[in-house]
Amino acid sequence: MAGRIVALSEAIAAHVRDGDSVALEGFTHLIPHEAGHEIIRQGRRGLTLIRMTPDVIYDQLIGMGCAKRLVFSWGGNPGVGSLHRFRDAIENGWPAALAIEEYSHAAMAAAYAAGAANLPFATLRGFVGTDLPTHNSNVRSVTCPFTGEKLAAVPALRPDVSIVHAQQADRRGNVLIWGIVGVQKEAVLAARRAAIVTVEEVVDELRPPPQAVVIPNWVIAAVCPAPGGARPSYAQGYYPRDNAFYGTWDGIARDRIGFEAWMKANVLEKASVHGTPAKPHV
Amino acid sequence: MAGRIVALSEAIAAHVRDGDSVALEGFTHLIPHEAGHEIIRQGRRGLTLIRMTPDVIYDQLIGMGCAKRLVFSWGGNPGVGSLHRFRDAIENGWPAALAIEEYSHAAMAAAYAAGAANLPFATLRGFVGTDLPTHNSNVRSVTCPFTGEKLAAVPALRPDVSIVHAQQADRRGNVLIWGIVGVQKEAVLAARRAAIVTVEEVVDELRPPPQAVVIPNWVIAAVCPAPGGARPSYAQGYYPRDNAFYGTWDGIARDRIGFEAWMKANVLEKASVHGTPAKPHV
Amino acid sequence: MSDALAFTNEELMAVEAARQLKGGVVCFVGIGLPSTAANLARLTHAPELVLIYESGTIGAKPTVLPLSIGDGELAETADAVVSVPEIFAYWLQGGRIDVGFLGAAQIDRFANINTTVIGDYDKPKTRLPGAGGAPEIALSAKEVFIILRQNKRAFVDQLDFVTSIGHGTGGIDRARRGVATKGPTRVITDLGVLEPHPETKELTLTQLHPGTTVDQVRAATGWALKVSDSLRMTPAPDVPSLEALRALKRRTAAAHGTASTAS
Amino acid sequence: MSDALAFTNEELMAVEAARQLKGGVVCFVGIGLPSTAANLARLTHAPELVLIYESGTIGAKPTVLPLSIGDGELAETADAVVSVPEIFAYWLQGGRIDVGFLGAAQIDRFANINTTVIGDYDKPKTRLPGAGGAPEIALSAKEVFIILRQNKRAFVDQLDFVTSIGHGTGGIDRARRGVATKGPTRVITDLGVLEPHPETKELTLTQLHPGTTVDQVRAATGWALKVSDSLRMTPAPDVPSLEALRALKRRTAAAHGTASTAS
Repeated sequence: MAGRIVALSEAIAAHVRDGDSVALEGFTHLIPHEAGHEIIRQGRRGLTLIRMTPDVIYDQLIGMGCAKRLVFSWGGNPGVGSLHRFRDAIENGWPAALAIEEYSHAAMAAAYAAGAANLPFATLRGFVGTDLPTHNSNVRSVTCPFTGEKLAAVPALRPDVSIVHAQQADRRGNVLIWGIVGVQKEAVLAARRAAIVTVEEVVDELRPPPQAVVIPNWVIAAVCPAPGGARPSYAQGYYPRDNAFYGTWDGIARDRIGFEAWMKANVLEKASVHGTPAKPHV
Repeated sequence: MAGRIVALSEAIAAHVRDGDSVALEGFTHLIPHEAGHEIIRQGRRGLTLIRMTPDVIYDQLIGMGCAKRLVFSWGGNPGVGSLHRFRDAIENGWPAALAIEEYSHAAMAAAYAAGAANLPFATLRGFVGTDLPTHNSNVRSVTCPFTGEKLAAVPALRPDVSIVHAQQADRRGNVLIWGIVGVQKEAVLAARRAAIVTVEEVVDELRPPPQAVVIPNWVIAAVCPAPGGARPSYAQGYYPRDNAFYGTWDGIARDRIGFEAWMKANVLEKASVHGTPAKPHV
Repeated sequence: MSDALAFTNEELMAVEAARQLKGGVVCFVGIGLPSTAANLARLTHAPELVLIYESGTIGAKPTVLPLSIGDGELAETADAVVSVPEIFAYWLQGGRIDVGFLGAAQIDRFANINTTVIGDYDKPKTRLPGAGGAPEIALSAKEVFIILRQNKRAFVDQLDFVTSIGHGTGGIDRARRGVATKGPTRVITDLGVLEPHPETKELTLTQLHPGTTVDQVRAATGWALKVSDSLRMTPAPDVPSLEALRALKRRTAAAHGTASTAS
Repeated sequence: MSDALAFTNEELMAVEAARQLKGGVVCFVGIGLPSTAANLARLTHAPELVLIYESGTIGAKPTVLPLSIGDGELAETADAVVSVPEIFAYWLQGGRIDVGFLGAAQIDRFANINTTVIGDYDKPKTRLPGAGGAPEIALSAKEVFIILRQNKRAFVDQLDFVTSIGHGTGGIDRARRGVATKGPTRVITDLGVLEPHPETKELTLTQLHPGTTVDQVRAATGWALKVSDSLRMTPAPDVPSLEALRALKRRTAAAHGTASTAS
């Protein structure tokens, strides 16, 4: 079963359940948009969404009512400004109240690494003088048993399901990521129940370029072909970031009715097809 | 100064002082033998030697009286058996008493990573049921502030000087390692005062092969050309492991007089020359 | 103001910020104004400047300004690309960053920063993006430069939320909390430059941009701004820097198919 | 013993150990006897076996036996190569190892292991190499196989030093210490196979190699060895396995220019 190549719709149906904690990772690069759209299409509810940098795809998931909780460290439309659906949920509870659990990047990155390493917590020099711990009881401290120094501690991140996008898989489901590799390997390894990887293409043989990450098939529950599956984010070696769309999104998301119409036309009414997934924007 | 390309003899003279803690790392692959020989030739004394897998080069350093303390997790002649000079020092105090501070691989690897990350300690699930903590007061515990679980803690490794061998540097002193990368990056970054890297060759441009490690010049104090500098260990892409020598070493090191004669002929009386270092064995 | 090459205060801010980054310095760069200034420095007087972005790119040398912290060109031009956990653990927390270069939504007189929320945290007036890398950049970089436009909404008497510590409550507060790094040493704005007083750590106007008055700066500050006895005038941008900045912005706009929003 | 293809007990030990490794299992492999058995399994009935060496090679597929834990061929044939800190943190401690395969210098009736010292720690009679990866393999692998030659110097009533825990003091001791994994489930020797009793966890002879008697095994054990009521006879090695083992050893000797000391 490990690393099995299946349709994205099947993988989401099999692994993502209402009420799950789900991490979709990808640091600007390789953001798994198509997987997020499939979660929306399948109508998941009550998710705890985890992501260092919730941006457009999380704005869409939140605006479509999939989430009850967001765990994050920076939420915005990079290079543009606010996420209007995220703000509407936090500021006005629309379409549903959204609880937040807020960290810094350093803490979330360390928490994913701790999750991958099966440790219950991560230690960092962090959070000194900030108000974050006042609003997040999961920012605690630990004392060094050698120096007596007090350091910050956060719980390990262990999402029920982690989803990332990669450039390639081979036919056995081994996965290859290159360019900015972000926190994807850690997210995959931190998954408690299943890791799903969407890929630009399935190839006969992986030929890792410099500084690439290879993830063996046996830690992956499902590999799903999804060419273009990171758009409007980018896939190094495949297509560039659609910068214009991030600006356009600002206008679409500003208004609840316009947002819903766009989602209906561009996500809900496009079925994901194995191998030829819908492109939600052009 | 960072990443400056200098002769190995200069680098050792400038950075390694009597009484220092020094880590020579390289996990079977890329063991910095030539740098160890230069430390022997320069007659350093009272060193705390740190290394996960002390093998032939540490047998030589210990047998020549450079060390007063050894921090390690596995000491042997891989595929052959015991290190006779190491055992003679521990069992008989020859040529000098050798204190030992003993860990497991998992603990030392985590301790290097903690050192690289400027944390005072590393946390791991380790040491349950072993007698190691009885003999090493630096194996302690830390309690998870979320789950209450007790985990093992060890102090971060912060050698005064770390020395590794790599395949290549570019003319600016950026370093490239490929094949088994071991704990070298962590050792370099954990160094408190200086990192020294010996290299097979200096090239115009680094072209990292898959899964290589690149270390930028500005975290390295000195880069020293030392072709063949890992022998009898190997350098992937340059030369294979001299397996026969490891067997031969067993005979050489078994006897104090034979050992001293070999070291005199093959190390002490060969000067390291910038660019054309002595080959201690053929 | 010289008419040889007219410039805006926005441009002056970028050039002045770039000027403070010397060759060989290792700079952890935030997106937006910090990235503009850092790349300008690299493209002019400081080619050896090492730029690190939190996306894991070490020694990035982009020819156009990145729109996001993880643009492809950062990886393509970097000396090394590492994971996000590694960049924060080994490189930032590891103590390898000379200058952390931050932007801010709000700043107070002790250079503490808010990028989290305007109004109440649980019932926000405006929800901002949040912390990102800033809280630990503020702690682990050897010193911190801050760049932001100066006005009363940004320069406030009281932060709604402290996202990243500057000098805390001033004086030795930072050290008292066990933080060994210097913290903010310089705040560069479109009106001038503020530096912490050596003892009180209160931000003091030490440099005024040409064409700006002290009263203008005071009017753009939400507290009773102290002004240095030895107030300097910011030199006008040199022509090569100004030309390099404009060329960089032109290249950026052309590459991204949009007016750069990242500056 | 069949004369069709004569074999040594040493060979039988390797074949029997290999037999226990099923296809698709993820095995963290120690050098020496474990590596021989694991590679034999991979080259015969279990091509999907995933071999992980502590040097950071994941999915290594060597054609000859490595002499060291970090031979170049391990990296060249691996699906992925990672750092040593990563292999221990993300892969072993991360709980991804099905079988940890260990050797030992001394073992006791509860399958605790000594690879550190014979005699007193501070005044050793014989100093052994030490822990290496074993203490945490013993904790984090889902189960542990141990392979070693059986004699009274190795199978002792009382270990001089516990390097890696097996079943501790027996019974539920392992669980009582907060360890959730199974621990040693099988000890394969040149005389037979021992398995922990389901309740007491004391090692019990459950399988006897052909040509060996229970008395011989008892004489090679430093405690009063319990023998299973349903003692089985180890099947003779099948011809393909034996031929594969001999070919592997021939290739290894030829490649390393020396008789393999790694088995």
